[in-house]
Amino acid sequence: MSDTPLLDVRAISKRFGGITAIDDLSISLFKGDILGLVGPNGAGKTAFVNCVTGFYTLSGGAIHFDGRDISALPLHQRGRLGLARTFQNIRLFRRMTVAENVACALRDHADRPLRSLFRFGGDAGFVRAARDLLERVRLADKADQLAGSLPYGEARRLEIARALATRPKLLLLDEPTAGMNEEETQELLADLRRNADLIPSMIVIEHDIKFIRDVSTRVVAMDYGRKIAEGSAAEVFAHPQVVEAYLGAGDADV
Amino acid sequence: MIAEQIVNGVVLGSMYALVALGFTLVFGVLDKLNFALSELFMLGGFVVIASVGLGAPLWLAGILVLVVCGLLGLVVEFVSFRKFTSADAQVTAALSSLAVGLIMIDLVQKTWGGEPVSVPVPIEWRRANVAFFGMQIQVMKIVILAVTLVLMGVLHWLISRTAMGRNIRAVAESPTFATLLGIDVKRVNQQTFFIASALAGAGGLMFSLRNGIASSDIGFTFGLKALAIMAIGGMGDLRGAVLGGILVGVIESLAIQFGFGKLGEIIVWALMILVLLARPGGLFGAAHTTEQRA
Amino acid sequence: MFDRRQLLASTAALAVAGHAPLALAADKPPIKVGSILAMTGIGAVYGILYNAALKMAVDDVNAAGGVNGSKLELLQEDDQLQPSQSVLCFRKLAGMGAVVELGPLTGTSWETVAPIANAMKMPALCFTASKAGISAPPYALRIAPPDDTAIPEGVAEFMKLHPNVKKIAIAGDAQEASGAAGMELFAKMAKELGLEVVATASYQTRTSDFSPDAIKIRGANPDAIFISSLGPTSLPLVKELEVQGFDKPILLNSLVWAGAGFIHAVGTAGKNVYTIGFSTNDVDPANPKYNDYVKRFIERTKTTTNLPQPVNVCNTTLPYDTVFLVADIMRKAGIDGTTPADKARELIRAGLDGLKAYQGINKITLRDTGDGHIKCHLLKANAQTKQWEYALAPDQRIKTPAAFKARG
Amino acid sequence: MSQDLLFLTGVNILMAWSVYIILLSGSLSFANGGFMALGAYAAGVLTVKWGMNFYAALALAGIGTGLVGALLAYPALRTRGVYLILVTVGLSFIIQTLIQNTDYVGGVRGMTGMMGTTNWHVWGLIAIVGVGLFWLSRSHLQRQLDAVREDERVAASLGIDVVYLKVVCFAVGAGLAAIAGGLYSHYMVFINPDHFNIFVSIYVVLYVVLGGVNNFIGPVIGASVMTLLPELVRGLQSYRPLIFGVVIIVLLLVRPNGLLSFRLRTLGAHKEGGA
Repeated sequence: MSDTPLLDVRAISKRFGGITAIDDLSISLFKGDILGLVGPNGAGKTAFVNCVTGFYTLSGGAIHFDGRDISALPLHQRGRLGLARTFQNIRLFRRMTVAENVACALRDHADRPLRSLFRFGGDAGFVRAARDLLERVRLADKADQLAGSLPYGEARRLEIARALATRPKLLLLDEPTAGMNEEETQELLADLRRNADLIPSMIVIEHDIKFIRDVSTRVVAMDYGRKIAEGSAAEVFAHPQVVEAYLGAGDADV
Repeated sequence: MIAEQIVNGVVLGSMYALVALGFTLVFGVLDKLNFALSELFMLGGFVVIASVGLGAPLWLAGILVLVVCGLLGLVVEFVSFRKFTSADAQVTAALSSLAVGLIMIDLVQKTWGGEPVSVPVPIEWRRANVAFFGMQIQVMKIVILAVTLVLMGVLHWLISRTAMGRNIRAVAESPTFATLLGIDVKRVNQQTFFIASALAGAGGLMFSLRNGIASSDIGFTFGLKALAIMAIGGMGDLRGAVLGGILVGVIESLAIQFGFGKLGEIIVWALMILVLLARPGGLFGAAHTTEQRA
Repeated sequence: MFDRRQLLASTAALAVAGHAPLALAADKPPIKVGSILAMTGIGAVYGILYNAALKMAVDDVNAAGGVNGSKLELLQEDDQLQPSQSVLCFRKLAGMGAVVELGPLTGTSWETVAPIANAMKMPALCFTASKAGISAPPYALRIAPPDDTAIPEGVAEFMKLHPNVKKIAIAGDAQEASGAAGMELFAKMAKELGLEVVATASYQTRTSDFSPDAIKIRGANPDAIFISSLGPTSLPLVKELEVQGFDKPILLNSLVWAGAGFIHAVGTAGKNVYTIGFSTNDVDPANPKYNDYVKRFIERTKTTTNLPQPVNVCNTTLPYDTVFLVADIMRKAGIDGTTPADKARELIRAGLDGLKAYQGINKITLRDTGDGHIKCHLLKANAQTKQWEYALAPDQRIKTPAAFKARG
Repeated sequence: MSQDLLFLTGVNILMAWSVYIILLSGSLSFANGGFMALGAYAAGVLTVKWGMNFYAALALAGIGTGLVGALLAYPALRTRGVYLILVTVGLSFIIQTLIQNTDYVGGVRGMTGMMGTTNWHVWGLIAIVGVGLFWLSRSHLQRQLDAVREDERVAASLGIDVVYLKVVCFAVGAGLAAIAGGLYSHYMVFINPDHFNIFVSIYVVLYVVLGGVNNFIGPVIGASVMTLLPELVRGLQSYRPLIFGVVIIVLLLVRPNGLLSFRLRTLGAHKEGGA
């Protein structure tokens, strides 16, 4: 069944002028995988997410998703194919309400936005779906607040709910626990577990090694835009190059 | 004839460049368009008329243009930009500065009437010609080019060599970062507005000295062209503003020589659109693609 | 209660008019006359100038007893030279009960308003626009002579003064209706006179740099230049030609002469400059009425406007004449302040319909097209006095009227 | 209020909405004066020269200009922010100059003979467009447009076809501006390219910014206030331009988000999804 990977990243590279952000990186991920992506700051982890989701165009290589070459697809088509993400620095639609943030991401009429003008039955379906998702991330009571007014932890949960509203096949979380204390991190972990039915596969970028150990089925370590280790969490964190990369970067998280 | 047109284009271009430099300085620092610069350009000529009318010699009038326009630039900064700091306020600030420009036009028209006014520069100065490889070139054009080059040199020195210039560059790079470095962003904004407005005024000064008249309606379209030139050269890029100005000046002059004068405004705007489509960051600017902001 | 300012104004007017009929019936309501001029913005100089003439005419009419016992009341609206505003003002004045409307200033505005005047059955008289072929009788008439008679008459005198001109250059504001139309007329004249057009330069109202045009023209080495553009737009070109050492005669179309800006700012570049027009500040021995007007108008503008002095009277005689013309028609038709506006408008239209000529300060002949004709002459700029003067002595001027079809 | 003032106010409201519709997808257009000119001329040519029915001509002018708008939008929308503003300013100039050099429609001389618009047409259209915009404001589409305006890259990553929405908005806005232009030309009888100079485009944007960009009532308020204001202060004679400028500056300072700055929510608090 699962001999074709859900995501197959084939020797991609990304350069900005003279700077190489990603260099000949190959990663594959199967349905059901939860991949932890670790590495020091500037290792190219976020660049990788940007390449996969279409925020960056590739300088080389190819990305296949769900059996299709998506290397040249624009952002929104990748979104429709089932890729969804969150951002390292949370990017909500701050002047829209919490409910609207989720509702705008809901699929509608096979993605023909103008059709929604001709729906005369009202918004009940959207309201129900949005409410359901907000309940899942414990934000239902804030549905009518402006998203910009949410505190950090709730904003993060809303961003995840918004990503889930697109019914993704693969969810990419870019440092979901950044800036959170231990308790909030645990809550987030619980949220993700509780909603596992909506998250078939996931890639998580994290500095919090404990978090990575807890969620991932597999871990990839990156440095200087390259993959330096891959395997189980235990294997990767014991890998000498990984240890060196972290120590070399002086990262306190290790 | 064609060589003469090219020389003229360079001189015209240098005046475009002065205003475009003003726009690009403000844009570099604030990411906003200061439409009032168009009218400060227009005011340049009238400040000369007013100061000579009050008995000032021409050299003093020239300095007064820089000072008065610079100070008015501070007023514009206070009225139209101080309060509108966020990125969303781009249009609000631009329209507000446009309204300040409308008021300037109206005040000039109230004072001098709507028609062109003679600028008191001796006709012998304006008429002096030199022959040069068969071309006939006015000394005034050479002077304008020289003064413009000096002003650009001073600007370059200010930006690249002085503490003020370092601060301006830092704020242009990132206001947040500049604040962290302890730079007084408000002060830098004021300095930028003063310099930009003085440059626009200087452009108007040159323009009125060369034409021998100042008119209240010349600023708007000239200023818009300078904006297009800024985009052609690359927004926030000083070198681009100068080269873009000269490029447009030469193209416009040659277009008239070859009988395309009827196209008028189309030339510069079509050029700008083509450049932006081919190179969204302008001819000389860094390629601002959407990716870096992703 | 008697308004003190009104009293002063009428006393002054009485003193000027020189006789004091006491039939000023304060009990009859005034007749409302509308005017649309640009009083703010770029056209304000013209608006203020013509408004002064209109007011002087209304004061004079009222001082002489008004019209059938009613005073004239001038309702003034500012259109800022914008055609849509002109229409707005036009209908607004109609709504305020004006029985006739004077203005607007430009051909573009006049062309916009003229059809509406007919649709609304509202007599309208324009006294400035120069573009040919845009009046719309019977309601919309133009008192001013348009370029299709003025330019041939002016060019004829120009050629008399400069018979050696063989090659000409034509320049003009090609993006403005009157300027473009004038350029075409100049080209037509050149063809008729067998002149060779060696260069054509089209610029725009807001052209930044006239050097390229001047270089091009100089390079073609013409014997003279004909320039057609609105008001002072040609000024930078004329100045640039001087700077480049071009020393040949320059003929401008009639639009330039009316404005204060050109003659006051032209400076030494004016020594080769001619334009086309029908009145100057010169004393005309044959026309004492004209001399009286010039003297009074210049005095009046000194105190009531901030126009640069000396004011050139130019065609301000036209708005003045227009008011008297309308007053005459109303007098004959028996209109006074009590006549319903609709009826008064119809009567004025009927009066205009029968009008073939009017002798005011100027002799105005009406043409089939609904345009006026006044014999135009070549004028020369005098940079020292900042006034336009006739280029040819009275006996040298060409008297034969241009080929046009008068009414009737 | 006079007929004409009512008419001009109405046309300005339609024009303000044409900018507002484009702004819904986050693009600011300074080309709407140009689109207005295209519509005014197209409708004029259709009725005067081709003898077409007024309504058909209006519709055709609107659709045609909408298509032109869509064609222009694809390249124009490659740029954004200030660059897009300048590109649309350029389009305005280019359209005006092209008309000036097109002899078929009279060039700089202008074109005349268009008749038939009444205030009923204008205000009827305002009613129709207003209902449409109200309907839109409660729709899923509005929500997606809001998302695009907030952060178009993120919106795209959620599967929203940003380019498509932007082009559609640009086309619809251009089409509405064209219909407003058609109404204008058939009311004014005579038009020339100068009726549609760059200031028209700039003032229309000003109406929207002053009125408020976040709801469809704002542009109505902005257009009405700015059209009526010069009339209200007519008594102040030559101080009108000064007052106009000062009012703009003060309004922007006091209400930087417009006179009506509220945003209509697409999911109301009163609905079951609320609490």
